[in-house]
Amino acid sequence: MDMQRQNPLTAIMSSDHKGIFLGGALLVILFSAGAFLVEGFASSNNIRSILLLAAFLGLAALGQTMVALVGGLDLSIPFVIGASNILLAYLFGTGIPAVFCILIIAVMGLGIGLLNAVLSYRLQGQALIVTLGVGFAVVGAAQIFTTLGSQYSGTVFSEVPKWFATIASINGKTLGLPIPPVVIIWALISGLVVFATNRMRRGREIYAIGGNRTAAARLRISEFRVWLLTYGVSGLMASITGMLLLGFSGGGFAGVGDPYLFTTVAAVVVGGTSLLGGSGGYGATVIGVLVLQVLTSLLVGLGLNYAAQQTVFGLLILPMVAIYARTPHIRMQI
Amino acid sequence: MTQILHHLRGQFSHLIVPAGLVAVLLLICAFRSPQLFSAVGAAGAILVSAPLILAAMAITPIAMAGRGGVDLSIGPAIGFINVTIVTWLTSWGFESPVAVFVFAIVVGCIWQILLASMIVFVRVSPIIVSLAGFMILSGVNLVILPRPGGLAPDWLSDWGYGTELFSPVLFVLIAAFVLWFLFQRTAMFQHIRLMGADEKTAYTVGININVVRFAAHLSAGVLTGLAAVCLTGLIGSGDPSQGNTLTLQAITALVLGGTSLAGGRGGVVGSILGAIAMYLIFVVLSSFDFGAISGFMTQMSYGLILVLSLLLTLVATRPKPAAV
Amino acid sequence: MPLVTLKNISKNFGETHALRGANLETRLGEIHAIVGENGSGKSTMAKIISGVIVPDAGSVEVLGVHPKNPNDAIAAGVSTIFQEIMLAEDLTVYENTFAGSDSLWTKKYSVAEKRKITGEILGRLVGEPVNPDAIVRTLPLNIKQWIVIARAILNRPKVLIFDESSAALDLEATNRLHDEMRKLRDDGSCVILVTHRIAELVKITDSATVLRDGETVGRLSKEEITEENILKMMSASSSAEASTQARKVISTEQKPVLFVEGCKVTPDAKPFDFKVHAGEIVGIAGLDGAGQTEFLRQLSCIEAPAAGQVMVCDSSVETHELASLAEAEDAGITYVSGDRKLEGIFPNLSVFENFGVALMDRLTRRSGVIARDLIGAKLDVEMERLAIKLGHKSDKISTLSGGNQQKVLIARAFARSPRVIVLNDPARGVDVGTKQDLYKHLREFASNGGAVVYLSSEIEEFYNFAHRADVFVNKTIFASFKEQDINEDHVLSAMFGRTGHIEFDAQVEATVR
Amino acid sequence: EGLDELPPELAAAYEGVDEGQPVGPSKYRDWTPRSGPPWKIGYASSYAGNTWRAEGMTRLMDVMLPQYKEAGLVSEVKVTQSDLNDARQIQQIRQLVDEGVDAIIICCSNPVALNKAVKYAYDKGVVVFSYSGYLTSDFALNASSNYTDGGYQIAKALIEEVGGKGNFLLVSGIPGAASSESFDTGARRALEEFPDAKLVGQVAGNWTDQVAQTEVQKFLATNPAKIDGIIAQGSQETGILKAVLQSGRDVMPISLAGSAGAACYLKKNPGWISHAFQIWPPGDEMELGFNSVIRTLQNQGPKVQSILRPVYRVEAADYVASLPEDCSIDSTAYIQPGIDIWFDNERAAGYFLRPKDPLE
Ligand SMILES: Nc1ncnc2c1ncn2[C@@H]1O[C@H](COP(=O)(O)OP(=O)(O)OP(=O)(O)O)[C@@H](O)[C@H]1O
Ligand SMILES: Nc1ncnc2c1ncn2[C@@H]1O[C@H](COP(=O)(O)OP(=O)(O)OP(=O)(O)O)[C@@H](O)[C@H]1O
Ligand SMILES: [Mg+2]
Ligand SMILES: [Mg+2]
Repeated sequence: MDMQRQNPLTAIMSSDHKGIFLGGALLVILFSAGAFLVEGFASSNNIRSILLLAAFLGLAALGQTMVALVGGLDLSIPFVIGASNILLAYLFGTGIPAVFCILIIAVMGLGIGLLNAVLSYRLQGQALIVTLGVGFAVVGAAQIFTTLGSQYSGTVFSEVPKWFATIASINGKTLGLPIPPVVIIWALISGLVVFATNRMRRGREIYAIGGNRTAAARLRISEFRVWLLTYGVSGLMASITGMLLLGFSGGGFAGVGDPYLFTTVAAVVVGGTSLLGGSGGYGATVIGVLVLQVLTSLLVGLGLNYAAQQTVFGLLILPMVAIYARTPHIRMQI
Repeated sequence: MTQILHHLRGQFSHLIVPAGLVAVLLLICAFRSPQLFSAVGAAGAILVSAPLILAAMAITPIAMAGRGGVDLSIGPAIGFINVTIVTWLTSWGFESPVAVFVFAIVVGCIWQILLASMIVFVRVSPIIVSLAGFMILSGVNLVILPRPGGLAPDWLSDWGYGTELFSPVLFVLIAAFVLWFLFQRTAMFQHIRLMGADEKTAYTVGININVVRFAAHLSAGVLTGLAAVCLTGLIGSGDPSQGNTLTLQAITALVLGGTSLAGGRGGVVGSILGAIAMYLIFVVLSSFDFGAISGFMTQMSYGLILVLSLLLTLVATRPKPAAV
Repeated sequence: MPLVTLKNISKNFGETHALRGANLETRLGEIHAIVGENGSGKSTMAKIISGVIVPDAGSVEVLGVHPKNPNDAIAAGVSTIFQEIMLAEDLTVYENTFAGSDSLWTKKYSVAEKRKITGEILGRLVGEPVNPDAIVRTLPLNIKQWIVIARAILNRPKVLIFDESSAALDLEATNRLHDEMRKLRDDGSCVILVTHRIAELVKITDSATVLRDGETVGRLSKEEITEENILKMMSASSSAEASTQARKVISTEQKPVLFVEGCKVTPDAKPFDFKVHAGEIVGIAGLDGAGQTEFLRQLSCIEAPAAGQVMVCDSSVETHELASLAEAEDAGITYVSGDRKLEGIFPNLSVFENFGVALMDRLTRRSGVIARDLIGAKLDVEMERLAIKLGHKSDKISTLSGGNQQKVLIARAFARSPRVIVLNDPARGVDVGTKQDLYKHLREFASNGGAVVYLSSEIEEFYNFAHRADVFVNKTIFASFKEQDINEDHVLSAMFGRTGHIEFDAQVEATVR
Repeated sequence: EGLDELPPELAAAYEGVDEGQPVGPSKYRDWTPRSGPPWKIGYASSYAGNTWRAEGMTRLMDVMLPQYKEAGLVSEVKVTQSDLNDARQIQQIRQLVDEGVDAIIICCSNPVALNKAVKYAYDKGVVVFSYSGYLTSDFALNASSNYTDGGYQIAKALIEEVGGKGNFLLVSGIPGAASSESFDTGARRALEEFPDAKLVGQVAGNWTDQVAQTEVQKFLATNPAKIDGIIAQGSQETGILKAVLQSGRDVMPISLAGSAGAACYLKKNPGWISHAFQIWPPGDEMELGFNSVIRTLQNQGPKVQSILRPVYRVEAADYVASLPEDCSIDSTAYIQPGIDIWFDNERAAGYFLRPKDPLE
């Protein structure tokens, strides 16, 4: 029963945030290793490209984190990314003002997220497959839409406005700084989300629902609203990612989202958010995203191909999670 | 009597939708694709759907064992056995059926033991272990066989011809069903159910939950091996990435079959029905000609059917009881 | 020859010393109690005997073995009913009853046997037939508790541990449970009992071990087991100043703050009226399934009653209907659940968050940012008042002992400064000292104009506390006693549907005369 | 039999053919379909979603099908798509056979996995023709360019263009697809001939500009070394070019093989590269395959299992001649030699035992 003052190290190791500390430490180690082993690794160009690619993954993984906090997984993310990507390219080609095009797609992404919410709220436990089904339907419909009456088939080319391309291109500059604007946008969104989930009412409600839905209901926390919020954010962020990827590549392609199916989950997990809901957070995911991206860059620099990178990712997840997210022994749960 | 009926309804209510779905799809097939009902058509159906059916069966005991265990690694694990059969095993000169079956099942079991050990001893949650496993194996498979190729032993690649109804594939499936049926009657199976439904209860009533978890994974391992043999027979060669697509398909079949990933509901019969339903969905969709948009149409309809059947599951199974 | 010997046991959870050098000794054919305040280490001790927890230091000998896991203990003949009800909710009653009775690979009983035996044993324990094929999730808490008990006594254990197993049972059921315990004892088993119900202790135990802060402070023989003795030993400070504080007289002329007219708990139940005034404490009693739990939930608008409308009276003039939980909350009605695990705590969140989550709707700044400082201040006040024991406010609530978790939930309800507080057996699993704190707190609350509806499965709780006690029978209020009439005789006979020798007017004027 | 019967100039195109590609005498030298004309043709595609396939589809549906319908040769073309899933493609092939098609065209699949399904089709009297990529089955026919030679020539010309030495990046198509692997095999063969030419990396562009662009961008961003040339499979050079432009590096030579976007850059920057190649112009390849299918159905008797067309090299000026002055780098169109160059009746005649113009 006695409580002694904890020393800072044990305090960190026993706190909820130890994932962030360990992930941060790993990040530093990986980066140092890269700078030491790979020529040009610490060059501003390389750092910029790491940050740029991290921004895309980070934005896509934001929704995945929110959904994981309530114990779900959103498998529609890659498909919404792909659909937004080709539909935006298509809209740019129609002559509608660019800003409207972007708004339309954002609203569509949000709508798909809300649809996911409505469907999976009633089908909890099946959310995984519901979102997968919605994803298939959305990307199929988007491709049919762009294919009909045109020569395109899953890919769409059109003139992407210069200002839009600058946001997400590696040479993009923010207020004269050689940092692509999307990185800054990601940083701002991250800060906002971390603050909101920790300090604001709607954010804490996500954790409450993820922890104990019945108890939350008794406290007038609407589970449905939280579902709408998390899946809605997920759909919106996926569509934003899809649009930014159009700026990055300049041509619409339904498959751009494919790599984000398991990598968003991996980023969430490496960060230390439990997939069962209630613990973790976006701050952790940001670390997870950076770890994955720095590691990718390191592995590419070391000449490892995609296959080997996958394997290393897999091998990395286990010890990371084993260090900071071990399930307590069953004895301790009784 | 009514009590027994009620009991049965409770036990099988999760099968209403998958069974209904299969029935409806069969009916559509009778019009759209009647060849399916010929001996040759059926043989082809069995041949093509066997890997998925077995993969869906394989992940069922793991899902039943609780802790939100969805085996994401099932696809790459099947792929691993497939590529190692055509590269390692044939180069070692083992081509006999016994060697291939033993190899496939042993490798399947070893992989599942590795997963189970991570879950039991390192205490990482199953979904994360299997996600890591997915990534590791999909990379390893590409290292072992960078591109599709290699040849399966002749007797095995002959399976792919698939015109005989009573084919080896059918016997493998029947063997898997029989094994499962026998397994279901053991006390161990009851323990898996109990552990999946409430692990703390299982532990405190004196069941060795670690052994039980290993048993669940081992049964999955055997089925993984059989699925891999059937896949190798189907494509007659090795392919490092074909297995990967089986992961989402198997999970989809599992869920379509009425098993809740949140635990507590479902069984292998549902998974089998789910896998058959998925096969039939593609047969029905392929029977239409959508021309240039064919692939997209298939994708969209498939997604819609998934969502609709899940919504039907909701209607068919009893509404969740009010929380206390 | 002692059956269970614990010597110098220590067990730490992180920096919490749950047990420090505790001892225990029990023999064949006795009912032995472990008593102590919340968090004093009773459950930990029970878990050590059952092999769930291995102590950090000290020696454990149970029936000649040193249990390292539940299996060792069970093999030696130990059965434990844990404080938390261990059930696979999605499986059937018979599967749960026979959980663990088969060996790893071979079955000992056929399904038919299991169902038959389950039907018999539960029929005897519950006192009414239980369908062995029912899914456990659909059953009420008391039946669930009985299933666990049935499982424990199935194999005639030599040592049987009850960790607060009567907490979910009503009076009559508790008596049946006591009969079972005595039978087991007379058959030569040893029953170890953990309970906060002093009356129960005095009634049936043969000896007792008293724990304080993880240390054994004494062993009492049958004659020494008195309420006074136990209380004295349990806590260093004697908090058992039986409060005879004067209570405010309630004027019934006033409009009630909360009332229902023609309320039906279930569609075919007899309608009744219910009201509670400002400053009033109403006790609710009844046997399991008599409808009082549902009524409480309906009163707090978690569910709608089958008939009748819950009405609230604000500022003593306007009355209006309450249609939803939100409206009830807005009208200042707060519900404290009896099922802490299911609808109380957020196990993954800290104590602070568990407390603060209920205040977010009011202690949030216009910007949407939660006012953590204000919440922290409130928590400090409530922790002080309810004597909540914890390390850091940022510790996970799941590391607190059951009783302390319960206190956090009660604190959470008070912090919402409600006008009416509806409590569903809040003292379940709460130690005697804390209970007194709680009563004091509720009394203060009432005398400041709050209204209290308090459901309890222990009649004693109402003595010197409630202004009125309503007794449910058959889904309706069968009798209503004003404070001077509340005693065991009256309430108990009313619970069984007998009018007894006291005159009262059922349902004519169901308030204090 | 087989290769020896081909006219020598056609036989020359088989030089260095992929080892896996079967070039024996065909099983259809004397073969008649189970019925028809008009024939019903199945198209079991493995993938959709890039401009190359779309262009091929357009030629098939909008140009050839009306022609062949008009001529009473074809009643319908049924399309299925398997999303790179072999099991599904096998099911679709079998289903097409069972539904009674007379021939099946397959595009760009795994070379071995479909073999038993092909045998199944053959036994039911259905001919299976793979275009743009081969199948190893003896019962299948293949029609395309010699991609190994294509890879070899394209790589060799590019290396020579930059002086026979330097660092090179290879951008493949879909790993595992037959044509992609054939190309890479040829390209590596060329690289081996230049000891100072170093292959510093290989990425997969999936024959899709956006994928190629992303992959190349990632590669360039993480590889600080100088890249002297990019050896690329066709249908993705526009994406590669965009990646290079975005990276801020000087644009190094990139192999060109048909994409109009990158060709436009050449038009605007004459001298960037001196030549281009055609190995798989999408419409022409489709027409080559379709034409061969009809000839086979007409009992013209293909001599060899694989009809291989030689690689076609064009000088820069000719290559960009058809492009308008105001062309755009964003164009998704293709520059194609046209069927008269690619597979005219005269050339086709050499591959068949009893040749005639199918449309006559
Ligand atoms: N798994 C655990 N992790 C951390 N601390 C624990 C754990 N289990 C118990 N404790 C702590 O050990 C102490 C003793 O707990 P225990 O459950 O034995 O108390 P108890 O006497 O049974 O209390 P109650 O009457 O409330 O049930 C408490 O302070 C509790 O917070
Ligand atoms: N979670 C639940 N799901 C379905 N039915 C329930 C549930 N909880 C309670 N019930 C039903 O409601 C009825 C009353 O249950 P409960 O035991 O809570 O009554 P009670 O009158 O409050 O008894 P107690 O004396 O224990 O408080 C029971 O018949 C039970 O079947
Ligand atoms: Mg306890
Ligand atoms: Mg109750």
